[in-house]
Amino acid sequence: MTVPGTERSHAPDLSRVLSAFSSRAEEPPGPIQLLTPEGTLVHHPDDTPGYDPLRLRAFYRDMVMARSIDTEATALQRQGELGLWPPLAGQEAAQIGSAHALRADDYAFPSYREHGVAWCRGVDPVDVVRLYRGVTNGGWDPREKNFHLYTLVVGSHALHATGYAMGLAKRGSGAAAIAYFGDGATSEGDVAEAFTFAAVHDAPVVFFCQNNQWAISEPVERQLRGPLYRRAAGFGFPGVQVDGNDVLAVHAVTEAALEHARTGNGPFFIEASTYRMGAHTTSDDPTRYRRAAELDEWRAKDPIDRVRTHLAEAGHATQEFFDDVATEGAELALRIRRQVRTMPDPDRTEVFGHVYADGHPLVDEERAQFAAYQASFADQEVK
Amino acid sequence: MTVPGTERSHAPDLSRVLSAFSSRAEEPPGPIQLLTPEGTLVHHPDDTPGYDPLRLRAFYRDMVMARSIDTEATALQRQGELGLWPPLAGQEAAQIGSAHALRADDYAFPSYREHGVAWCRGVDPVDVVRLYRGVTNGGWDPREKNFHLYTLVVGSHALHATGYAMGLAKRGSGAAAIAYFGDGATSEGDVAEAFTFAAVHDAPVVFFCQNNQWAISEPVERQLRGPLYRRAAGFGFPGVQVDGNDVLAVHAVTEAALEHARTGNGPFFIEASTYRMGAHTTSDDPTRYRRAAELDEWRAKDPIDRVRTHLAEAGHATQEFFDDVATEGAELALRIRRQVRTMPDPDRTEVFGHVYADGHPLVDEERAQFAAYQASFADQEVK
Amino acid sequence: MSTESMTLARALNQSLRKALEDDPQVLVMGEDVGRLGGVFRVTEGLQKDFSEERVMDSPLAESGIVGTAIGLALNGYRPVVEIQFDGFVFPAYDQIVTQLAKVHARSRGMLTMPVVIRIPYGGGIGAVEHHSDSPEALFAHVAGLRVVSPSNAADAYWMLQQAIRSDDPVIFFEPKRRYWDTAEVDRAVPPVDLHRADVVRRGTDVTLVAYGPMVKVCLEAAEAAAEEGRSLEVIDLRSVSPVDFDTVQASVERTRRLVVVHEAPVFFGAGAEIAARITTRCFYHLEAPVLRVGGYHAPYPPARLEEEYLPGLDRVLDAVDRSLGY
Amino acid sequence: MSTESMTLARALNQSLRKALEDDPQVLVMGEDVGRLGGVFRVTEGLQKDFSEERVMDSPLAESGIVGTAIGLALNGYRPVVEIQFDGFVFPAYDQIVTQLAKVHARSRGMLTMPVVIRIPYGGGIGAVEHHSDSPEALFAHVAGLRVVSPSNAADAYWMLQQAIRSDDPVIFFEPKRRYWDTAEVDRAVPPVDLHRADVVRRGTDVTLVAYGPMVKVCLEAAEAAAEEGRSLEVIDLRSVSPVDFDTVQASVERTRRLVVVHEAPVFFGAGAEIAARITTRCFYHLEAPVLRVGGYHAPYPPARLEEEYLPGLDRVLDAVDRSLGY
Ligand SMILES: Cc1ncc(C[n+]2csc(CCOP(=O)(O)OP(=O)(O)O)c2C)c(N)n1
Ligand SMILES: Cc1ncc(C[n+]2csc(CCOP(=O)(O)OP(=O)(O)O)c2C)c(N)n1
Ligand SMILES: [Mg+2]
Ligand SMILES: [Mg+2]
Repeated sequence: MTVPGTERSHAPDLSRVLSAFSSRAEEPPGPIQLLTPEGTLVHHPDDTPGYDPLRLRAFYRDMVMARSIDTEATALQRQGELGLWPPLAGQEAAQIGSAHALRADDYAFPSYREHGVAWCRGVDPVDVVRLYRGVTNGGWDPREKNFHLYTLVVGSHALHATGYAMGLAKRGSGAAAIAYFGDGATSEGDVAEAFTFAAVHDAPVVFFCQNNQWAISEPVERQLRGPLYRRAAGFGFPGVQVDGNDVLAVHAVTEAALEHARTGNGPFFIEASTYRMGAHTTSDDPTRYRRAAELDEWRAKDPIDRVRTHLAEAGHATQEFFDDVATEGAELALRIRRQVRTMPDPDRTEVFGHVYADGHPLVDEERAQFAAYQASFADQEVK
Repeated sequence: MTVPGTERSHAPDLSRVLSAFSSRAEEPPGPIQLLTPEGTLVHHPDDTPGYDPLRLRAFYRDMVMARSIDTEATALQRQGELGLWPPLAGQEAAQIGSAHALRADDYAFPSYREHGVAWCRGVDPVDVVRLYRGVTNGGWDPREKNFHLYTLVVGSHALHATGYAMGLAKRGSGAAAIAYFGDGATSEGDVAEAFTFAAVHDAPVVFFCQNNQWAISEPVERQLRGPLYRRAAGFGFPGVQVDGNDVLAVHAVTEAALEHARTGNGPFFIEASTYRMGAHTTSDDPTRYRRAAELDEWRAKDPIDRVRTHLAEAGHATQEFFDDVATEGAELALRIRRQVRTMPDPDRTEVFGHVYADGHPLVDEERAQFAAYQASFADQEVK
Repeated sequence: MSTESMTLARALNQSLRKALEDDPQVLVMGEDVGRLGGVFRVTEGLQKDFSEERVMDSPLAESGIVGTAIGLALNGYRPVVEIQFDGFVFPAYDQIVTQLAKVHARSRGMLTMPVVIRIPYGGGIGAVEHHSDSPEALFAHVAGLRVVSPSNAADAYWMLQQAIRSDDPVIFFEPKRRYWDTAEVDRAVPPVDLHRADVVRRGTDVTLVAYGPMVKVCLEAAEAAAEEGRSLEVIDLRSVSPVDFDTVQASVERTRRLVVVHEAPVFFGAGAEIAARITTRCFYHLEAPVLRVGGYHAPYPPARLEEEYLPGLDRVLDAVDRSLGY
Repeated sequence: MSTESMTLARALNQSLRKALEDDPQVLVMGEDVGRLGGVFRVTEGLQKDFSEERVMDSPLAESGIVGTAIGLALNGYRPVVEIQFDGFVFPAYDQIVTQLAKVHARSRGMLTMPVVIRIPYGGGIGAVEHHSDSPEALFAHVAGLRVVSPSNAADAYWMLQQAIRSDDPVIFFEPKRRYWDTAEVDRAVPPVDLHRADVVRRGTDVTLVAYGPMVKVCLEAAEAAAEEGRSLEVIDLRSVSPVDFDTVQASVERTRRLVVVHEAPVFFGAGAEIAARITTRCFYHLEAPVLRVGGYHAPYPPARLEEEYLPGLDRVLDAVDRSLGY
């Protein structure tokens, strides 16, 4: 498993990327892009050799792994092994690119679809799948991974990230927090309040919005008017729009944003334009509300394909490499499948297990009653 | 009592004011101003004769009335006749200027300090004072005045105004709603959600923020970063900053904003820069948190003085007029005082009076128990 | 012929359709209620037939949804709001508790708030966190609100009609795991009062009181008990605020024993209020304390544990045994 | 000499000061808690002595305040949050109920949430709307939260210490109309458990249970009853979640009569839970149903009516009479 994020990239110079943002006119020509859908590099022509091939291959590998996890989990749900699965397909560049920009001491707050980020933070996909199997509401140790539990109440963790970042600044840690949320989430008051708290406290937090064009059945036009990235300026901090299917651009922008935050400049907002290629969750049927043509359009911008093309055409990777990654993905899928199928149900008393940290008479009483009640059946069975 | 708002002003041409907004560069020189603190007209030199003297005198009269209500209510609170009073002193231009821009069929949603707007909407000040005496939580018929009840939970009525405006648009009424709130309120998630709903629905609503520099003891820097009026752009609709102590500018800007909304262009945000000259409420002691020098600075920008100077210097009003207005203000104060002092307490059963519109067995039961309980004392007294 | 067999979800759909037809002021609003027809398809087809003006996909902001519904109600509309799941009503809690519930009282009756807030609630469908809660007690404590929950398709149809016609705000809890249960709905039968309890099974030994999803469980328990020669009376409360205590009292005066069943946690739940009040009303009749069967004082557990957590037939019968043991 | 006479508000101030001194992770945050010292001056002087980093004036956004407190707690801090008035906690309700209360359970104990939310609550000070509510039941129903309320300065001092030291979230309700009441505070006496009830007056005829502002009313009622030869026992519950039922039960087993008193509306209030559970525990002891005295099912009325609305000595004694009438 690749756990990157601790070394710095050999990407285009940060300051140059940042100045590219700040010199942008009111109406920018479009999202920041470094790699076109066709797999050719754009911008920063003097930045050759561009990204280190090692890093490029790491991006590619992790994107393939993320898709592999996603495909497998979707299949497991269809087979009744999971209660639900929210697929990330299409958002691999946004997640892998941004997660690679994180350092080990940065802390990430995911929403519920950040399986790719989880992977990069070293969370075992089986633990993510465990959650959607209904075995636990958590799944991993957030402190160990510096990756918080998934948050299902849309937008509420933007405030947790902000508070966490306020704490980072208080203790002068030099680290940053990042909050992942969707386009729909930007309508929730909590996200706006997070912007306010972050701005007023100069909190080192990056708000990373994956604008995947849809909030379940509602297109982004039902959530807001005007370019989303401009929201940040209204709260007094910078915001940029990046091609969310371009892992290079996402990575560069996120690295710059994190550096901005870590060095005491306060929050930063990133709108990564991307697309949810699958259903909202396995319970959803997107054919009810969106056109097939739209999906086709975005398929042409697949985030994995363009890296592969670039790697191949630039001679940064061999067929063997691609084969190895494919095999690794298949093996991972197999392991997930095996482990999920044999995953035991939680112990019944887990219900009472962690309601409080300190002792609690009511929980104790109910636990005892529950045990006695269960025991009464055991008696009956014995009889 | 003056109940304006039904005729159109003879103010500088709306379109010219609007274009003044839209041509403003990213960093405007400062808030929009038409009348300086010294009482001289600025901008639009070709707009002579500027505002109709009749209208100017109406502004002046209503501002004096508002201050008179405020001074009297503050005194009544000190004498124990009221439980509380939130003074408006200093914000007369923001309130009277904006309220004069409203038509009778526009609907206003005040927060808790809009006594000047209430006055312009034809609400008897005694009814406003009644609320702060603790006689009622309402005080007037909102539908009759198209002026909603005061809302004390900061920011929540921004959503009511937006919903109301959505309804106006639905029935094609051609009217607009206006929501009044403070600088502090802009931190509440509800206000951000109101911006989102208004923008997405193109709702004819004007958000009128009186930035009086303080939210109780917190200066505006504790609430936000950067110019407040820019918040609107982040939500996809126009926002401007106006000198909130300049009744002419406030009026012109509000009229333009309302027209913008009424004609199907969606919401508009106005930041009126003004100052709360008194305490937050009569329970507050501002000397604990703000410098006297700041107050002095703003005293020099008194919204009433500058209109008076202008009226006098332009020959638009005689001493007799000023004397009449002063007398009218004093008479109004006297009437308020008299009516408040003789104001009866509400009937005890009022507690149960209007919990539900339709019948309700629990309320009926408790009302009956209450009556029986009260009667038992009567019995005892008889014995 | 007005009687038709339909699922509870479809009964709600038909009821909304009828309301939209009958009264042009009725609006439907919420997340994904438009083209998608809601995640449970309760609003299916309504936007197509009644326009985007009347069936509105709202931005993803619950406080905004309820707050704008209040504004629309002030402007003469009768909004029917959908909250997507029980656990997502809390961002709107402030608007509901401090605003919606109080407008009528604050205005001394001058303003009414004919707003219905539909909330699919409860567990039993194997859902993820925040998708299985039963927060009705948190609304019943708040004066100014009405809180109801149908248990079957016929009540769903009629109670929603009545809720929409009420001039008070109604929190309308829909038992999501019963959405697909079918019953006969007679659309011509004049409704009984929204807040009346219904004795859905006569019995003599113990009274069971439930509402929403637990009515079915209690009926099954009564059936099972009958086989052992025990006669349980089952009352479908239908309304959690106000509560029809008269109907419960009349039953308990006969059976002398009462068990209250709900999915929500027992502690500070509806069972407490019913126990307290019925004990006062029937003090000399009760042979046993009012017993309560409900959720534990714990967050709703992950799906693989919900069967242990949720009150089922066995736990109800266990309480009946305990009641009869006094 | 550690005993000092002080007001309840000052006891809280001293307790916060002590906590800030003892533990560098303790933070104080809320609206106007800095230079102003809070609208009730409970945080007076703290920012000056402990810096703006540790005593923070928050933006006017309650969800934001609690949400960032959660984030700070995740980062190792122990935030003590002030909500300015009872009626303004609702914008934060979602963060409290769906997030704060559940972090420990969701993380299977890996994360703790040592957050205290201080809320001045209750009426009796002639305030305007939303400034006199008693919403404790709305928190007690929620698993994962602890809910307490001191009635006097000594408890205020110690209970706040304990709440801050707890690794669980504590909703700390401060009886605002008792802020200016004075009592002896012994800062050296080791505290009794945060969740233990306290028998504050011994008696034999009827037990009165109250907490927060109503304890004083009950003590006065007991005094008045004593003059008529009636002996009332008064229990200061101190904790609304969990409830120390053992102490109440022991008392009721002796007196055989119980009256519960609180300001919050009776319907679905704390009295319901206490009545239900004590009736079960003391079924064969009770000579009368547990009676409840509290607020009506109505929004808190305007100030000029609050005396009629609030439970006072007479209404408590009336309930005592009714209890003894059984
Ligand atoms: C507060 C809240 N309201 C509603 C929901 C139900 N819900 C889950 S995901 C979702 C759409 C989210 O859209 P977006 O923020 O764009 O994220 P995406 O799913 O597209 O990644 C909704 C409405 C929720 N989880 N939380
Ligand atoms: C939701 C909510 N939180 C807190 C309060 C307490 N409070 C009343 S006014 C106020 C400050 C408001 O400041 P601002 O919005 O600037 O309006 P201003 O009073 O300056 O006119 C606060 C914190 C409240 N009324 N509502
Ligand atoms: Mg989305
Ligand atoms: Mg202000």
